[in-house]
Amino acid sequence: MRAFNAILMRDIRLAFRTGGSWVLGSVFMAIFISLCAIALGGQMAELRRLAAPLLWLAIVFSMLLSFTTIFQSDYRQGTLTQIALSGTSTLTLALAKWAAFLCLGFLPLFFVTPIIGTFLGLSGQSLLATLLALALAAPALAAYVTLAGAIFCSRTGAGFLAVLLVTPFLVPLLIFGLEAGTAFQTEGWAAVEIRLLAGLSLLSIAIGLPASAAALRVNLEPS
Amino acid sequence: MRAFNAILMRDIRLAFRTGGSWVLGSVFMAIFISLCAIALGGQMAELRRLAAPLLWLAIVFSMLLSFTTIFQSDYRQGTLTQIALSGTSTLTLALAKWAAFLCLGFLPLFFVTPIIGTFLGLSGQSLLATLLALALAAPALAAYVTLAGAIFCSRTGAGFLAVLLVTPFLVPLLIFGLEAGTAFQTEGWAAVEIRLLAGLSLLSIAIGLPASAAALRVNLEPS
Amino acid sequence: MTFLPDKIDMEPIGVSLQSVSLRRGERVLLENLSLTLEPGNLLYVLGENGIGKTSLLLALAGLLKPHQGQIVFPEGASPHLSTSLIIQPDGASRGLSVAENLDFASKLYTSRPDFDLLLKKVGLTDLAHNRTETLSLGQRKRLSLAKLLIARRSLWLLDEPFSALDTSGRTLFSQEIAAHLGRGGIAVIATHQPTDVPNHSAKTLRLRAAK
Amino acid sequence: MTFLPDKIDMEPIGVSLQSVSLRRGERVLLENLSLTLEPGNLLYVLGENGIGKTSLLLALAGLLKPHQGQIVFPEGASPHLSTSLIIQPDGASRGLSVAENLDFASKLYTSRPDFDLLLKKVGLTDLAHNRTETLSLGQRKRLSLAKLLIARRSLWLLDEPFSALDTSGRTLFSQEIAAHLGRGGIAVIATHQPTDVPNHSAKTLRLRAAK
Amino acid sequence: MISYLANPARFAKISKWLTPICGGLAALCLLVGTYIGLISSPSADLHGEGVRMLYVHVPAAWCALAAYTGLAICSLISFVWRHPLADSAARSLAIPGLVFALLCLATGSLWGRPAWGTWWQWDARMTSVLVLAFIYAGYLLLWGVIEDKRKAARLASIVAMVGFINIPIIKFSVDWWNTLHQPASVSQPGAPGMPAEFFIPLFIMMTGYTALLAWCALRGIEADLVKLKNRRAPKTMPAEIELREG
Ligand code: HEM
Ligand SMILES: Nc1ncnc2c1ncn2[C@@H]1O[C@H](COP(=O)(O)OP(=O)(O)OP(=O)(O)O)[C@@H](O)[C@H]1O
Ligand SMILES: Nc1ncnc2c1ncn2[C@@H]1O[C@H](COP(=O)(O)OP(=O)(O)OP(=O)(O)O)[C@@H](O)[C@H]1O
Ligand SMILES: [Mg+2]
Ligand SMILES: [Mg+2]
Repeated sequence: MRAFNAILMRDIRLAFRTGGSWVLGSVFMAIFISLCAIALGGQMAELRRLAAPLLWLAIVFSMLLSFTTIFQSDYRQGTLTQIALSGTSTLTLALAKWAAFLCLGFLPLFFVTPIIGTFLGLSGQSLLATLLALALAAPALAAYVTLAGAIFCSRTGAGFLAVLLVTPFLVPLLIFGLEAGTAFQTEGWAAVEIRLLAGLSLLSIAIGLPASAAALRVNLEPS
Repeated sequence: MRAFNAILMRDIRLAFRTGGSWVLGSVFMAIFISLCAIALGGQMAELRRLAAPLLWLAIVFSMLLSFTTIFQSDYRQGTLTQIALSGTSTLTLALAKWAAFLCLGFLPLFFVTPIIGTFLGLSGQSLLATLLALALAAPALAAYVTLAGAIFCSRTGAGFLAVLLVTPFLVPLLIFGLEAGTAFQTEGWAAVEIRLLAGLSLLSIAIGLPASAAALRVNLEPS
Repeated sequence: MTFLPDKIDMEPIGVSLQSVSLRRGERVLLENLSLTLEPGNLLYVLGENGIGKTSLLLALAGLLKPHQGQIVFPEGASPHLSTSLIIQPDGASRGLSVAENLDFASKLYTSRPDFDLLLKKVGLTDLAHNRTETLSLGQRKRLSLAKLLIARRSLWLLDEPFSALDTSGRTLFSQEIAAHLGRGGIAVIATHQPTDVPNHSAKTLRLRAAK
Repeated sequence: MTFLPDKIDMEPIGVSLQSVSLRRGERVLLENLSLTLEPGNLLYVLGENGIGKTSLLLALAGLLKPHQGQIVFPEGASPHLSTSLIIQPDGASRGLSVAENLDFASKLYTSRPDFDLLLKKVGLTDLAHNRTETLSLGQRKRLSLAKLLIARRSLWLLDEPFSALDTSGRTLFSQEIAAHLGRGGIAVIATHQPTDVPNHSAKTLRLRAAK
Repeated sequence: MISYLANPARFAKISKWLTPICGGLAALCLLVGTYIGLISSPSADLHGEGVRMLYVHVPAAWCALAAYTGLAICSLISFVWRHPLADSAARSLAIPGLVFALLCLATGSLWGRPAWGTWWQWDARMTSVLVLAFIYAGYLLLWGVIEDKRKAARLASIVAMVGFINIPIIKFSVDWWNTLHQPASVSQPGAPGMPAEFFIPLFIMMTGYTALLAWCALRGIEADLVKLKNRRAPKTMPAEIELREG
C-alpha cells in the first residue's frame, strides 16, 4: 500500500513537473473534435447526433496515444528494476501505474468533455449519460492501455503495434459504452446496458492488470 | 550529402529492424478507421460522407503518434551530439530526419489509403482527390512533425509548449487539405484550393525545417 | 523509527550458488559455479570486459534466471527482499530532485532515514533540490549510495561502485562497505580495480576467458 | 583512401581558452580560465565530483557556450570539425550492430577505415554483429574508442576514458592516446585516476572547490 | 499428456507419422472438395453460382476461430509450463489462422459485391472477423518485433490468453451493436437447414481445412525442433573460474 501510494504520487508529481503527456492527450482531443466538426461542415443537427461517438473516439485515442509514457522512461532509467528489487510486487506496480494513468491520462479529458460536449451541441441529459458511461468504461480502457505499456516498455517505437494489440479489446467497451449512454437517457439507472458496461469494465480490469503484471515480470528480466 | 544519406539509410534500417513501425503505421490506420466505423454505427451512407476527414485524421494521427521516435532516442543515446560533432549541420540533420519520416511515416499510409478508403465506401473520383490532397500536404505535415520532434527531443522544459505550438500549424493544413480534396472533385486541376494547398505546403516546409534545425541546436546544448 | 545512516538494522543472511550456469542470448558465460557467501563476506568479482561480472550480479539479484543450477536464499529471504543492486542505469528518475528521489526510495523501502544526515554523508546537501538529470556522474553515484543506505538490505551487489567517484567518494564508499560487512552484511563487488575495503579480507572470484 | 587504424591522417592544430567562465544553471563552475594547448599536448583535468570537469570538455567541444571569454580555434578549424568527444551517453545506436555503428560513423566522417583491423584492435571482432544494447559496459567503451579512431580528429576530449575498461583495454586506450599525441594531436582527459600515457609528460589542470 | 508430448524425442516419433497423415488428408479433401464444390454441385436459387464461394468461405471462418482456440490453449501451456514446443505450436497456428481470417474476409468481400452490391458492410459477423484478423496480426507482429524469443514467447502468450477471453465478448458486443443499429436491410448470410448437396462438399472442405491447420502446427513444431537441435552447440566457451578465499 505504501509502495502503491509512493509510485502513484511520484507519477503525478512527475507529470505535473514535466508538463508532458496529460497535456498531449487533451490537445489531441481538441484537434480531433474540431477537425471532425469542420469536416461535417459545422451543422449542429448532425454534430449533435454524432457528438457522443466522437467524444468517445477522441478519448479512446488520446488514451492510446499516451501509453508509452506509462512505463517506458522508468524502464530505461532502471527505475522499474529498482522498484521490483524493493520487494514491491509487479501487481502493485501495475495497479499504481494504472491508477496514475487514470488520473493523468483520463481525468483531464473527462473534465473537458462537458465543455467540448456543449460545443458539439450536446444537451444536459445526454451529456450526463455520456459522462456516466465514460466514467464506467475508463478504468477498463486504462487497464488495457497499461497492458500495452507493460508489454512494450522495453521497446522504442512500438506505438502502433500497441494500438493494434489493444484495440480489439477496446471494441466491446466502445460499443457497450455508447449503448449505455443512449440507454441511460431513456431508461435511467435501470438500463441493463449500464450494468453490462459496469460488469465488462470490472472484468477488463480483472484481466488487464494481472496480465500487465505478468508482462512486467517478463520485461524485468534482462535480455 | 553523404551525411544526409547516412542518416536517412540508418533510420530506414532501424525502422525495418525494430519490426517495422512503417508497416504498423498502416495497420494503425486500419484500426483507427475500424474503430471510427464501429463507433459511428457502421452505416455506409454516413461513413462515406465522413470518409475523407477520417482518412485525414488517421494519417495525421499516425504521423503525430510517431513524432517522439524521430529524435528522442537519438537524443537520449547521445547520437545527436555525435552527429553534430561530426560536422553535420543541424539543417542537414533535420532534412534527413524529415525525409526518413516521410518515407517511413507517410508513404506506407499513402499506399494503403485506397484500400482503407473502400472500407468507408469511398469511390474512384473522390478517392483520387483525397490522395492528391494528401500527397500535397504530407511533406508539410512531416515538416511540422519533425519540428515537434526536434522541440520535444530533450523533453525537460518546454514540452508543454511544444505541442501547443505545433498543432495550430497542423490545423490549417488539414482544413485546406480537405477543401482541396472537395474542390478537385468538382473543378479538377484548375481549383484554386489545390494551388493554395501546394503553396501552404511549400511555405510550411520552408518554415518547419529551419525551425527544426534551430530547435535541435538549442537542444544540443546541455542544460 | 527514524534511523541514522550509520545505525542500520538488517538481518544477516547467507547465500549460496549451487552449480550455477549463466547465459546471455547465445553466449555461455559461466558454467557450474558453486559458491557460498556467509554474513560478513566480501567478494570481488574480477575479469575482463564482457566476461560476465555484471550478469552474475543480475543473477544474484534474481533478475537473470540461471540457465542451470540455483541460487539459494535462506527461509524468509529472497532476492527481492534481501538485495540491493547498484548498476547502470542507476534508476534515478529524471525530473525529480535528489531529495524527491530519496523520499521515493524511503517510501518504497518503508524506511525513515534522517535525510539531512544522509545527504550530508554522501555530500549532496547543496544539491538536494537539483534534478537528477543535472547531476554529474560522480554525484549520481553518490545518490545511488544514499539509496543503498536507505534500503538496508543485507546483500549488496555493486557493479563498479568506485568508478566516477573522486577520492573522498571512494573512501566514503569503502567505509560504508566496511561498516556493512561489520554489521554482518555481504557485499559482492564487480570491478576492474579492487580497492581495499578497510580491515577486511576479501574472497576473489576471477573469471578468465577460456582458450 | 582506405586507412589502417594506426595510419591516421589529421591536421595538427592548437586551441586556446581565453579567460573562460563556465556556468551550469545557476552554478558558477569556473572563472577566468586561460590555457593554451599545442599540438602534442596532453592535459589531465582533475578535481572532485561535480567541480566541472565534464563541463569543460563540453565547452571545448563547442556544446556548452562559455558564459564569458572564448575558446579560440585556428583558422579553418572549429569544435565541430576538429574535436571528438567521449562522454556519457556514448552515442551508440540501440538496434544497430557494432559493425553498423562503425559503418555509420565512417559515413558521417567520410572516412574509410579497414573495419576488420579496427575491430580486431579494439577486441570486438566476435561481437561485430551483436547489437550495441547487448554490449557490456567495457565493450561499449571499446566501441567508443573505435569511433574515435574513425573520426581522425585532432582534439580528443575524453571523459573518464579508462573507467569500465579491463587492464588490456586500459593499455590499449593509453597506447592509442600516445600515438595520437605523437601524430601531433591533443588529448584532454577528465579523470579521477590519471594513468600515465607512455612516453608523455602531461599538463594537469586541477580544480578545487573554493572554501 | 502435456509432459508426455513435451519430450522432443517422443514428439518427433509421433509427428513422423502424424504429419504426413494430416498433410495427405488435407490435400485429398481440398482437392475433392474443390471439385465437388466448384463443378459437380448444383447452384442455389438465392445466390446463384455465388454459392460456390460458400465452400471456401465458411470453412475459412470456422478454421480461423478453431486456430485461435488452439493458439490460446498452447499459450496457456506455454505460460504455465514454459514449454518451447507449445510456443512453436502457438506461433505456427497463428499464421494459418491469420490466413484463414483474411481468406474469409476476401471471399466474403468478393461474394458481397454480387450479393449486396458493395465490397464491404459493417455487418456484425464481418466486423468480428475483421477484429479477429487484427488480433492475429498483432500477435504475430509481437513475435516479430521482440528480438529475445523467450521473452517474445511469454509476452505473446499473455496477449493470446487475454485475447481468448475477449473473443466471445467481442463477438457478443458486435452482434448486439449491429442488431441495434442496423436494420436487416441486407440478406443475412446463411439460412438454417442446409440441403445435403451443399452440406457434403462443405463437410469435406471443412475436414480439409482442419487437417491443413493440424499439419501447419506439426510442421511448425518440427521446424523449431530442428532449429533447437542446431543451436544446441553453444557458440562460446564458458569462463574459467578461479575462486580465492581470504
Ligand atoms: C467480408 C465479408 C464476410 C465475412 C467476414 C463473413 C464471415 C462469416 C463467418 C464468420 C461465418 C461463419 C459464422 C457462423 O457459422 O456462424 C460466415 C458464414 C456464412 N457466410 Fe459469410 N461473411 C462475409 C460475407 C458473406 C457474404 C457476402 C455472403 C453471402 C451473401 C456470406 C454468406 C455466408 C453463408 C451462407 C455462411 C454460412 C451460414 C452459416 O453457417 O450460418 N458471407 N461468414
Ligand atoms: N542544468 C544544470 N543546472 C544546475 N546545475 C547543473 C546543471 N547541469 C550540471 N550542473 C552542475 O554542474 C556541476 C558540474 O558538472 P560536471 O558534470 O561538469 O562535473 P564533473 O566535474 O564532471 O563531475 P564528476 O567527477 O562527478 O563527473 C555539477 O555540480 C552539476 O550538479
Ligand atoms: N542479449 C544478449 N545477447 C547476447 N549477448 C549478450 C546479451 N546481453 C549481454 N550479452 C553478452 O554477455 C556478456 C556478459 O556481459 P556482462 O555485462 O555481464 O559483462 P561484464 O563482465 O560485466 O563486462 P564489463 O567488464 O565490460 O562490464 C557480454 O559479452 C555481452 O556482450
Ligand atoms: Mg559489467
Ligand atoms: Mg564528469
